[in-house]
Amino acid sequence: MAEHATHDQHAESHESHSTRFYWMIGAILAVITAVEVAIFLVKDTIGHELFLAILFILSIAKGAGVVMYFMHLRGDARIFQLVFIVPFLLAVTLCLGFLTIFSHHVGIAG
Amino acid sequence: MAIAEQKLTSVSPATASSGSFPWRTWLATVDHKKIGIIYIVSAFVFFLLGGIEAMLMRVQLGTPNNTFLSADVYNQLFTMHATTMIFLMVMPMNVGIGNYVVPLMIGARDMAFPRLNALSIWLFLGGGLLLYLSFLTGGAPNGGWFAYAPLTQVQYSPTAGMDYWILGLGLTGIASIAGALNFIVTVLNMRAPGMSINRMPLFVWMNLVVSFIIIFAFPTFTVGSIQLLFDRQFGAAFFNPAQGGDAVLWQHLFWFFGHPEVYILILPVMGMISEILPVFSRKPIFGYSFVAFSGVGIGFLGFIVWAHHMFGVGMGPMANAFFAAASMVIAIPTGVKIFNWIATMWAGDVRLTTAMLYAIGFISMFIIGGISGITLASPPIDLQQTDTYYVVAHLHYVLFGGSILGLFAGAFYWFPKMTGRLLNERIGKIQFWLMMISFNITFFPMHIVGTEGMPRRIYTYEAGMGWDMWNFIETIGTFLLAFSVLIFIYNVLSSLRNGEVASNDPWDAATLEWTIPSPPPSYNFLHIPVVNSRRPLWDAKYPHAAGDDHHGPSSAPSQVRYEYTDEETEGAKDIHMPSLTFSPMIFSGGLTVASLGFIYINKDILGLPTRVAALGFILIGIVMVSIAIRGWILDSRKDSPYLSQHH
Amino acid sequence: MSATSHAHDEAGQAPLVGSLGVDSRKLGLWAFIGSETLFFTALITTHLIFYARTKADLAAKGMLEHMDPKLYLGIDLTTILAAILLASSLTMVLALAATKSKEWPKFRFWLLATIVLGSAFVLGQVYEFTHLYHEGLKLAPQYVYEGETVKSLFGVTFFVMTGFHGLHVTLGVVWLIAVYFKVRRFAASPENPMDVELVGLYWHFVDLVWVAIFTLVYLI
Amino acid sequence: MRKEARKSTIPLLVLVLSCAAMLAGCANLPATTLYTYGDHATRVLDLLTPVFWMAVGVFVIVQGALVYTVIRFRSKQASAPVPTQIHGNTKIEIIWTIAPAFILLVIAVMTFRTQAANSYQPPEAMKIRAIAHQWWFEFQYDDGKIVTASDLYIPVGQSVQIQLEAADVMHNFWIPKLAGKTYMIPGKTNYLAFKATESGIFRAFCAEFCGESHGNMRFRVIALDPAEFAQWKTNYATTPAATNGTAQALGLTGDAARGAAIFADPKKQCAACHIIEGTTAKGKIGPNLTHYGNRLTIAAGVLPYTTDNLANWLHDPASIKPGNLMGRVIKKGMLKDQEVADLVAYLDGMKFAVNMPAEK
Repeated sequence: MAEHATHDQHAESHESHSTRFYWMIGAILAVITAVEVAIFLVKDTIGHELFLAILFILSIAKGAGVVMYFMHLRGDARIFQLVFIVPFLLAVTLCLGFLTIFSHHVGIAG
Repeated sequence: MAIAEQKLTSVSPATASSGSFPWRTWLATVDHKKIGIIYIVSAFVFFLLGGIEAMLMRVQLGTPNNTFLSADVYNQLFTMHATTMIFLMVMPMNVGIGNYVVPLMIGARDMAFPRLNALSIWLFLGGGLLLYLSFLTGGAPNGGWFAYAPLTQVQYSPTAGMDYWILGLGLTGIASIAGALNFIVTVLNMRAPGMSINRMPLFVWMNLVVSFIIIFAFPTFTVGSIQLLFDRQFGAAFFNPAQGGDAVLWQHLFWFFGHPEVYILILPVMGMISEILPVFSRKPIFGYSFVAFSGVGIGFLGFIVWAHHMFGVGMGPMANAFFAAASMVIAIPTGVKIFNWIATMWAGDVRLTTAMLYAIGFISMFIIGGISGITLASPPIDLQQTDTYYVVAHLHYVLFGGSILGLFAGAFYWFPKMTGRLLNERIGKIQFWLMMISFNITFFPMHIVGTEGMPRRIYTYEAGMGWDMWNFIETIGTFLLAFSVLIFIYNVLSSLRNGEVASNDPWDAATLEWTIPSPPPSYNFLHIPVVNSRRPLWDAKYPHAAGDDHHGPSSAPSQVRYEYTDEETEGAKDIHMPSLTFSPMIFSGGLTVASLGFIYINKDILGLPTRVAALGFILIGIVMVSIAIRGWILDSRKDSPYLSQHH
Repeated sequence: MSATSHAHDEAGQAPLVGSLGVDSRKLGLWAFIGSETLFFTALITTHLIFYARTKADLAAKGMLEHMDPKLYLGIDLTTILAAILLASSLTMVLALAATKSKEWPKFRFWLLATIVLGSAFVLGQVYEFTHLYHEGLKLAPQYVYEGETVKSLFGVTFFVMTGFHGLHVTLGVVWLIAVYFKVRRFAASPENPMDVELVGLYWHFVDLVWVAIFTLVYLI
Repeated sequence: MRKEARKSTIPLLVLVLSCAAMLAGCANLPATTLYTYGDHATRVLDLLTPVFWMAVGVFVIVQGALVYTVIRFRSKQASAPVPTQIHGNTKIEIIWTIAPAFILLVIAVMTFRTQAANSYQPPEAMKIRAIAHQWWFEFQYDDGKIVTASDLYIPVGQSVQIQLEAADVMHNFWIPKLAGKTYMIPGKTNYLAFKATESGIFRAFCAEFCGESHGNMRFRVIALDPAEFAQWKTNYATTPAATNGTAQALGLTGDAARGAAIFADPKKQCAACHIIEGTTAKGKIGPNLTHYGNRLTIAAGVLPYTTDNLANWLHDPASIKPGNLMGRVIKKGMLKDQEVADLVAYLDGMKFAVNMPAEK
């Protein structure tokens, strides 16, 4: 049991943040959203590629903020990270795989 | 030992016949063992139904231009045969045995979420009943278990069959996901002290891997079938090319689930084999971590090979090459497993019990199925062999020769633990040989007729193609196969009554489930064992033979006991187990009734009355679900240590 | 939904902490969230595939400029919805922080705020759906934009995807309400922080899905 | 001892029997994939052959090891001592991980070479459009100038590129002796290129489950010498002359001229679904019946072409091909025996001579 107990403490004790910290994260996420909308409004002037690049980076940052701080995945037990990150990678595989397969091509069976 | 027998007389269904059958303790049970047995028995009933469907099909195909079955009935039968065998037989049979055995193997008193476990079994049964209800209400699903679009669109499949299929599998799908979540949490979080991840029995390992595969693979199928349901019920046209949909998208969504599903069917059985071979070779498994990690590897690779079922759809040579290469790579971990199994028997003291024979039969047949799979991974060869009887042969060597022979091995191995009596070995061996021979008579010729150009899923064929003799032989084989199943049923029924009484550990086994009485008491372990090695029971029995086990950080023997004093067993009544509840059953009943209503909500059969009735069914279902949720909350309060006191 | 009982438990012990040193329900919920990730990915991917096709079709006909179905989705309402959901994530995490420090009035305030924001999101989506329906975007393989009919699955994929998200939000609100009442009734229960944490995890996940939909469906 | 000997003969027996079975499978049957007359299928067979022998090798080694292990280490007595507890051997694990990888690498390289050759679409190939319907195949040459069904005529020695489409559900185009399968998918166009190397008549199927009469969806491929093929095309493009001969069907003598009138009669509905060039029949639902007398089969490969079979088909299409569209219109008894005979005479009369090669 002893071996487990030490494990336990490490796993259960994710840092408790102060409410100020959460307000800060919330503010950052709000700013990101505002920037997203802002670049959406000027997307014609900055070019499509740049727009997409910025948008993806911002959304990933926003999603990461929610997962890491609101869902406390950062600093939480490793198993939770594993159980979330593995399907997330599979989801990325699914999305990119499907989009690649369904992009334009000639139908020839190999 | 005395206690074990005493338990037997009080629990065994064979001797409990003196009263009426205790329905309540079964229908409201949250005990993983009872739930496991309900799974096993219902899966076996579905096995018989699926077998009858197979025999009808084989009679039809026994001779050319046969008119025994109509084309439509044949199509319904092959759809339901595959759906039954995959979703209602092999999967739930795996889950059932896992449900019974996994908590015992890890030294737990139940699954992590007993009520959720009960919900799973009743949802599975609800889904199965819904699927079979379709035979009575105007036609079973007839679009194949793969349900390729646009044949399953409502204009090409106007009966309600495919709606039954979608919703029936939807219910079993929820059951599977709930069950898999339960297994994941149980295996990760309910292990006895000292049973670290690398000491878990391989059967537990494979159940863990499979549970992850289930929760990651089922969602795409759920999405696909929801979209198909929207197509059929609300004219959405996801998969209807005539209106801008895409028929190939269904295939991708389906096979992104469908290929991992193949591993969902086979990996738990590989886990069983990995338990049985060492016990009857009286050796540890050879290369434990290689066997475990090859299972993990197969699980991962299973997610990037889905399109090898679709080489012919014209994805282009590059995509085909990628999926071909990935598929071939899977052969490597599969091979690793086979070699390790053979090495486990090497230099062992191989005892050919019936369970062991089945395990060896599994390896032997799985080798054939694995090798025939290699040609299917090569796109050019696949384009000649796919959709022919060659594939039918391949998949049956993997699913019958693999999964089902392995399940028989598991049945003979764990039957004494579950019932307290051993199955008859002599009858078992006769049955084994009959099954092996008739299996090969049935399915081996399919390789040949497939190579000779016989397409799959045809309800009849013309004479003179050179297929007649083989098909006739296959049909005879099917009857022999059915006979061997009958022998098994006889064996089970007679052994339940008169079989040799099983001790705690009839096989001289190694894992924790054999330390407790057969069948185990409701709380399983009087004292939760402390585990110090991979084979806690073996090491307790053979301390001198455990010396070269380098896998325990501590040299202290595991604390497992299999005899208790009377006072200790008296103390068992203080062990708190969750109480009986009907809520899961009512919940799943509600969902089943609502699904039945949903099938007919947009169907133009008999006009308005049907729709009103359908709406009524949905409302009744919702009411039932609400009642169940309320009951569920109250039940969970009763079992909560705090809430039960501060009510 | 999952059963709260645990066969290992004996009264007085920290509930549900097992061999991995984590709470069983939390582990189960994370695994469920993993599963749901793939569920929404499949829905979003379907939408992206068909939208790309619609765009290609329209571009080939030279109609992309004035018939792009994206023109239905003004981003003003969506931005408000995204902000609402984001704010509800913040109030949720504040509610959880309040349970940990046992500040029950604060907790009640923030949880109620979450419930209100969640309900506002659902209502906003109902408004959006009816609005789009009247504009000509329906659950049908075609849409009518300014009197012209276009064959496209945009409406179908959009409504099914956002509809299932909305369903998840709705269930989340129900769960939040249930937790609110449970905590109010059994204020001293040691299970409360975990009950709140669980519904919080689910709630943040639903927000996370909206982060993805907001970018991939509305903005791009 | 004797018991053991018997046990060990069982696998041997199985091996011998399966070899015998394999040999039996090697006969040149109508649809076998092991006798090929097209470059596409031949390349597949050339790939399959070495892969098959490798598979046999692996099978013999692994199955042999299994059987040998079981026999050699069978428990000889009930109280045998506990065997040495071996937990594994990393070196061996690495060997048996890498050894199969090499075999697979060889198979993969061969696979990709064949794949590259088989997916190549020669630009000079003759283009034929194939459209699958529930449950028959339509073939179009020269941008739809020539339309036929159920019989695919191709020239020998010249690459043909089939443009594969489907009108309703998914189908799968398969000529075992000429080329591997390719799906025919509604809303998507696939291409398959192959070359027949010998003249002959070849069996072909729809290989994807496509509904009730999937089992009845077949066709024939007729590979003709190029000159013969050119002649066939010219003849086919010629509008059939009005026929006025007679034909025997089910004991009755039919009159072609009367048959033509019945076919054109709107009340009989033939012309609503079928096209016959040079007549008023312009229906587009069913197969094009121009030069019907040249067909090799009736109802997409279900019955061999004879006047009696044709008469049976016209009497009751639903009983011969369940679910088919014509059966929903033409019910048993709707056409009188004499009308059927007349139709047979009319349809059978529209034919021209083709120097048919042997069935292969």
